[in-house]
Amino acid sequence: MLRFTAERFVGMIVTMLLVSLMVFIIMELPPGDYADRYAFRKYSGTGVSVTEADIQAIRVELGLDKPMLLRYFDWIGNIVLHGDFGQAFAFETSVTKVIGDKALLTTAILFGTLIITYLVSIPIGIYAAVKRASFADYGLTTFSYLGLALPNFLLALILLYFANRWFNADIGGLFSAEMKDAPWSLAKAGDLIAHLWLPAIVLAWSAVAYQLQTVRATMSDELNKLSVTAARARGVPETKLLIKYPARLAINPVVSTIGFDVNRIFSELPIVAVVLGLTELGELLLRAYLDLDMYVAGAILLLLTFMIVFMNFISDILLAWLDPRIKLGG
Amino acid sequence: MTDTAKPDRDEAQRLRYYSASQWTLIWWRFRRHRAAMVAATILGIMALMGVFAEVVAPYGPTSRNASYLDGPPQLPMFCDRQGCSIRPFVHGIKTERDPITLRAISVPDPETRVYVSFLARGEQVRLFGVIPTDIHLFGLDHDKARLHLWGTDDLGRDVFSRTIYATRTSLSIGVMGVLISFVLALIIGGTAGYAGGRVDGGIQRVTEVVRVVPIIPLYMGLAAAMPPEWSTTQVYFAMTLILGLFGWPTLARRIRSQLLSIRNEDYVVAARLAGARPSRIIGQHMLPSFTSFIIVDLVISFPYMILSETALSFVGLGLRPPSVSWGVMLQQAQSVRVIEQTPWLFIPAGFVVVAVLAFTVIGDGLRDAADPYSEAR
Amino acid sequence: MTKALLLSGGAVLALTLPALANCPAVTVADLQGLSPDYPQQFELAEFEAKAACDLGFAENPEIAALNGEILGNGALPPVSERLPQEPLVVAPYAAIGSYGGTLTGLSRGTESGTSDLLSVRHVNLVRYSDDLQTIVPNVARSWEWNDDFTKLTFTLRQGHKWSDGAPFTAEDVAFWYNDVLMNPAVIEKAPGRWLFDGQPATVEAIDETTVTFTLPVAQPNLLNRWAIDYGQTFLPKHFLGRYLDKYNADAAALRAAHGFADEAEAVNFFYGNSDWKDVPSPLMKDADKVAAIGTAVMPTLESHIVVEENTEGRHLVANPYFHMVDTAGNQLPYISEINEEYVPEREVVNLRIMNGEVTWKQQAMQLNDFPLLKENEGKGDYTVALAPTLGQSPYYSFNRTHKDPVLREIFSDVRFSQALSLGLDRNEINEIVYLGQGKPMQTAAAEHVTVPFLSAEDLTDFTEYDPARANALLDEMGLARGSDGVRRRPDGKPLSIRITFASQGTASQLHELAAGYWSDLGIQVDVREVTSDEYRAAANANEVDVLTWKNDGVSGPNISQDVTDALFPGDPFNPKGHADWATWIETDGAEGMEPPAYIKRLFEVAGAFIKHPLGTDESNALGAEMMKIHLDNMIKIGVVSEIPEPYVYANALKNVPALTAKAYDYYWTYPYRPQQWWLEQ
Amino acid sequence: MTDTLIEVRNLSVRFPVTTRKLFRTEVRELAAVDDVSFDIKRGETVGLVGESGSGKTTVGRAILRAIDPSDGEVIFHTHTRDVDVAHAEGEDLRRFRTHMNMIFAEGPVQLSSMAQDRLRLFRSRMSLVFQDPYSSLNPRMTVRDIIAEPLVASGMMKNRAEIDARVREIAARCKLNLEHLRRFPHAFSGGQRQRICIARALVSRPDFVVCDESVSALDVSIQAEIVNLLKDLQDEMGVAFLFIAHDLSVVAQMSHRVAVMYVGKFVEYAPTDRLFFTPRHPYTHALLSAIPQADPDAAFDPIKLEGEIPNPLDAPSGCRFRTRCPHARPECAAREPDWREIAPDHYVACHFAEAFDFTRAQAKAAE
Repeated sequence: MLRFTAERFVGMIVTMLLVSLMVFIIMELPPGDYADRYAFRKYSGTGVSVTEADIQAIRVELGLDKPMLLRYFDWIGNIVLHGDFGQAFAFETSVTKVIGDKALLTTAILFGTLIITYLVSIPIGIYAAVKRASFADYGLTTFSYLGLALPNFLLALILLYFANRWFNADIGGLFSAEMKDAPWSLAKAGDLIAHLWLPAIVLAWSAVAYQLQTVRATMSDELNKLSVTAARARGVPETKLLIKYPARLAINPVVSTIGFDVNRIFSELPIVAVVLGLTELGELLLRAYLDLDMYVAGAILLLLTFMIVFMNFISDILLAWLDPRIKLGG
Repeated sequence: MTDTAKPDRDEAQRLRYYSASQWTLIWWRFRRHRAAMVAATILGIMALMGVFAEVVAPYGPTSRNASYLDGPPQLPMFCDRQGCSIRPFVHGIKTERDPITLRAISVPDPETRVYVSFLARGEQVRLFGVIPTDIHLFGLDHDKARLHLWGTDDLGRDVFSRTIYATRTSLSIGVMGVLISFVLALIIGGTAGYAGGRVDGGIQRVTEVVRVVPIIPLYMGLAAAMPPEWSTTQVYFAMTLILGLFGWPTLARRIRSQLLSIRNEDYVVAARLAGARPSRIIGQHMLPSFTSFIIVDLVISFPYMILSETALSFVGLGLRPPSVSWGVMLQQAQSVRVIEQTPWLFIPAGFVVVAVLAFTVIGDGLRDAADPYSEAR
Repeated sequence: MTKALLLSGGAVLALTLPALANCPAVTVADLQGLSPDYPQQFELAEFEAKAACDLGFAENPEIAALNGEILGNGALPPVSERLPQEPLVVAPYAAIGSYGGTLTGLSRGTESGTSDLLSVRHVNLVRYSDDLQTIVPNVARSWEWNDDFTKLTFTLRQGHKWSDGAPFTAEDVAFWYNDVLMNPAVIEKAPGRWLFDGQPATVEAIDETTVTFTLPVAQPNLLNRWAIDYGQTFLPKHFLGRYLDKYNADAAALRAAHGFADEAEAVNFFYGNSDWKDVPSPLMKDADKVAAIGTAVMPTLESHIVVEENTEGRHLVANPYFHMVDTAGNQLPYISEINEEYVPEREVVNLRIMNGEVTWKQQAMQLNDFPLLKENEGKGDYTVALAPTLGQSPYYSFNRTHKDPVLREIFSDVRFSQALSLGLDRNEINEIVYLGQGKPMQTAAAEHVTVPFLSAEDLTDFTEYDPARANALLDEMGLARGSDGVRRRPDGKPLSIRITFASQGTASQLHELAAGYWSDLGIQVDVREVTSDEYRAAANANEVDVLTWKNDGVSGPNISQDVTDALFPGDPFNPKGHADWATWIETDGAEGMEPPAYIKRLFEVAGAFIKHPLGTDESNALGAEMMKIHLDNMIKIGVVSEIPEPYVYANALKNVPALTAKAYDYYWTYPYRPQQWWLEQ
Repeated sequence: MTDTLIEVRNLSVRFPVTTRKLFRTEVRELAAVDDVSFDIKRGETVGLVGESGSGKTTVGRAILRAIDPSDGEVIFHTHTRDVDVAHAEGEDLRRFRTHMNMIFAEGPVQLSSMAQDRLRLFRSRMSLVFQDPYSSLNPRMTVRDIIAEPLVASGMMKNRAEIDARVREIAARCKLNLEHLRRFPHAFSGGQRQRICIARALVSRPDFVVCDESVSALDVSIQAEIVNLLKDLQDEMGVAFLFIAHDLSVVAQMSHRVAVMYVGKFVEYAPTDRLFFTPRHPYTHALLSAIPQADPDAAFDPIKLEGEIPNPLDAPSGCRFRTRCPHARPECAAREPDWREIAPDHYVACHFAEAFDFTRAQAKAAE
């Protein structure tokens, strides 16, 4: 088990390094750089006319004039050695500061979403499998199909509207005004949860849809197995029967797709965040792209990816622990 | 009579079955999947509407009706207070502005009737961009009046017509994106699956890396990299390329694993032992046996392409007006004002949902039908 | 324009008489027969003299608590010691307010859409009154010009204090100019807007309350701009000066202790790069450093001071040393706190307004949201009203220095602009884009509502929708249509133009409509939306076919001293294109592109225009000539003018007058004295 | 019947097996076939039996070069007996003239070291019939195309009419309905499919066919049919078979000689009668004892082998069978027994082969 864990860990590190290279290349793709934007920001309204030389000077000042490969090694070197993600140009501070709290909030959204996803999809998936071909089953299938098909930004907009108009829900942030600047406390955490449900539901819907289908399919397969039929024949009570084998096994594919779920959630997060007016990493990422604030974009992309890779790692370990056969295959 | 006829028919059917090729068998099995058939029909209609957009849509995607702004859908009717008619008609419309809220309000004028006609003459268009015609599927009798089945937007543009044109754009982007990622996947997955060994290991690692990065943030980065001076056509192709460029990993993995398993199938070994060259083995044996699976995968990857396009356009990183796609239309509809006052602008969302659902259901149907030999044993 | 009078300090002292009656709490609505020297406000002595009373002072009961939130502030002295000896007495619009409450406002982001709330707390030496005509004292008690407008003397308020209680003196004004703006060690390039004919002024602190600006050239209109400028012409010398070697022998040690590499970095940390106030505060830049230094932001004279800032928003509390009182002697502001939240999403902004969660919102409100907001007024307990905008008129200006010589030739032909102007159905545009609320009109480089030398009648040429005449003009230019209906350029290529625009400047619907109209004239039009930054970059790089933005910065006070809008290339933030012409003129023909005669004349006239006080005959004659050059040559095609826009305030917010203008040109709410707004609890 | 067709000399097939350790990967070799030598005569059937995992299939595939042997050689003795050149016409003739020396020349050919492109042309002289008649037929091709594949794939024939003629001929010989040629495999039952496989294997008139468990997946009645068909075809066409099976009774029916394999090694090789009546190896004896006898009176007393078949990676020292051998002695562990001819044509690998007499009198009755 230890060896397996260590192996997976090394694999994770290698993946992360390759990802960082790709992320950096993407950061480099947009034409122009922050120096142009910075020049406007710096001199806007000052009556100073900006020349190409000024912009070049800014470029030198920001270190954007160095060759790309050098900047990559600087960038990744600083991240690995000093935990320094570089400069957030638009905020005139370090990326770490800009990202700081938002990473926590993003994680909160992520886990909120995952919890909703599993709390809903596992029991309902099992239920649908047990009541196969029933009215409830078809209803649930339709519901999950809808989750797949409804673009989540639309869902976000609609939920936002109705939550706001009907329930008077607080929107456009993850904290209410009085809690925003307060230090972390139980009340603040409660406040966060009160604000978290909307994005979490939006993000969870499609995740639930996928997982529901997975659980239902695996569960159906397991239910068809001889062991279950035999146990039923022995007169084992139905609930006990379900929990003993099939339900446990049906959770395996769910565990194995945690990384995939995280990936999908992060994928959808920026758009949902924009619609809901959340100020977390996804929304910041979009803004960073538009501002060409590339170190912010890079750091966020890297962070999101890291979380995905890490969750993959966790899911591998969890799976190996749940089902020792996996290890041999791995 | 019946006694003898029946076995004959069974026999004929059996013979037909025996000499049916894989595609025929897939089709037969697929046909049994009723939901998938319905979905395929809907999708087919959608695709046809897109292909023949110029004729199906009564008006051009940017042509306006200045006297009907933010106008609600007009339902053709057969009866009104003046009595009934065999031909469907709509009432004339007067648009006024509320003096306090300044909202434009369209008031039907029950005194005037305008009749709907089919294959009506209307705007001059070029079908497929070449064939000139002024025939449209339907329209109004009256020259000046316009029929807005699904209402109009804030510029007085016909939502129905725009949706039809948007269908063309969005579906074609999906198709192009899927094709590009398919070609990439085929090359990459094919190389990995056929070469195996170290090449395979390297490619697997790269695939893993691409797969692990959240895709829409990645798309966003690439979309942000599009030079602002690009024309709408360039943006269109760039979008398909972007969607295609990162859609391949899942497909490539599938192709690779399919290839790896097929490579060791007995009949492939048999062909090799019969002296077949690699080209023949791939072309004659491996490709045909995994095309059906690949088609399933392609169909399944469509929804993601479509949703990605809509999402990117929605945040303003994808297509932009005056291009008209589902995403562009929804982006323009993305407001509380629209939800409250002109909800019909969300009709394209229905298309997105239906298209994605249809692709998913067809994918499910195809997945069941794709291996027609699984049952034959 | 009113010219300021200097109040005699002696007169004030002479009027101080003992044991008089309580002062009448006059309001703008009921002045009780008092007539202030400047509209709606008094100097303390003036008020006490006119009302024959002795004004006692009161303070916000929460002020000690609020002061406690200001990092680095000590215990508060009594209110009378915090106020200047000569506080500004403000007549509230409708009623004496009560203290407390939080004003919630929304901005798009740290540096975006924040002017609205910046203007709420803004102060400067002088101010425009809400008649948008009269310049009135604010931080400065009075001012005086010499005869040829080369020397301006301000008198400050005795005993005026910064928000940390340190005295505010003439030295702080001189410090701002001499030691920051004109100090290359701090700001590499002196900002052109504070140079006069390229020369710096001489700023001298004569005594504690007297500061003089000696200008290299006559600046008769300097105060007009001063009254609306976002830039504050003073900086806390006691605070920033301690980092400069010039004022502090131990500056190097202090800089090292506070973690600044040099003087520039230290000043920049608190001040930013320019007078542009809306830069990330130290709290954003480095909260750890702030904690170490013990001061969150530099002291201010404004009504509220930032005490907290993060990426979600800002929090401000009332400045306990603010220099204004109401006519009952209550120290302003009434409102204790301001919450500025960053909400970039327009829909969320609308929803929050409709939910009644927003106290004040004006900037970036769009006319086409008005019906929605109006319909929900009752539910959200707010009022949405329309105010006239100044400088919201959209324009198109074809690039007459286009890199493509053929297009340059076509765009330089005035008939082209005339034809395209005739091709616009302005009534339809007005109806569709502006809810029928604007007026179809041409546009010139000035706002006809606020300058005396331009009237609506001057702006009617080529505004009718006449495609036939438009086509005739284009035909006459020799731009014949090809078989596909598209006109051909002289070199045989199809005539194709692209409208590149940012929706911050102009509405996308406008361009989609324009593209349609112009396509009907046989011109291939491609519309491309970009971000504001991209638009500016492209326009500054001379890479656009047609410049299109709203015509802001053209109201009287702006052009009185700065005619960049009438000239080219504008400024980097608001490009007017045709940079090559400016280069030619600046280099005396050595570089750039020689402009046509009318442009040369325009530069001449503009140069002369700013030398005369606005409203004088000479000024009017020159102004009219500038406008004529613009209009005759149709440098810009105007579309619709006098477009109103909505603004929103919670019904609990009191003393808000009907806005006479909703315009950046008058710095948003600055003329409407937000310090005397109050919240009904 | 006397001339040798295939000569297998010291054939070994080893697969690398990688075990991943934390920081290094260990590569070990698994010898699936270890130093095997035997020969097959022209027109003869050699049966190859052994438990699953013993390496039978690997031997068959290595001879055909479906798997490349690690060591040893496989020599194919060609001769011009059924040269078809006389009947070849036109293009076919021209096409193959260049390769004629190689394909039709008489004399030994080193199969084991033949280059791939030459090997490809040589493929028509040998073929393989698989165990599973389902997976070995491409479901997407018609029966006609499947049978024709060896002709087309190797480029042996190009003319469609000729191909059709040859396919029809072989189909008829395999008792396939000519109507069925248009159909797809899914139209057929297992037995019919196996006929198709056999037709495919024989269409190019090979000298040598490996039947790898070719009947074990079929019902018993159909097994008999197929075995008879194979016998008939052998008589008609003079083809030699390597008949791999784990079912001794089928092997007995089919084979002229039988080889027994255990963990990658041949333990015994003898003419069928000798092997069945007088086996010399304890393993052969144990296998034979497990065959139910037709004589109901005969005592049925199968020898139960203890333990499991060893993993070739950790094959026991000395004699590999010693761990399960009821007669094992200390020297079995010390030294590996030689592969020797203890009687004419009777080869065995056991130290004590001469000492054992497992003669099965009762088996005679069965024959």
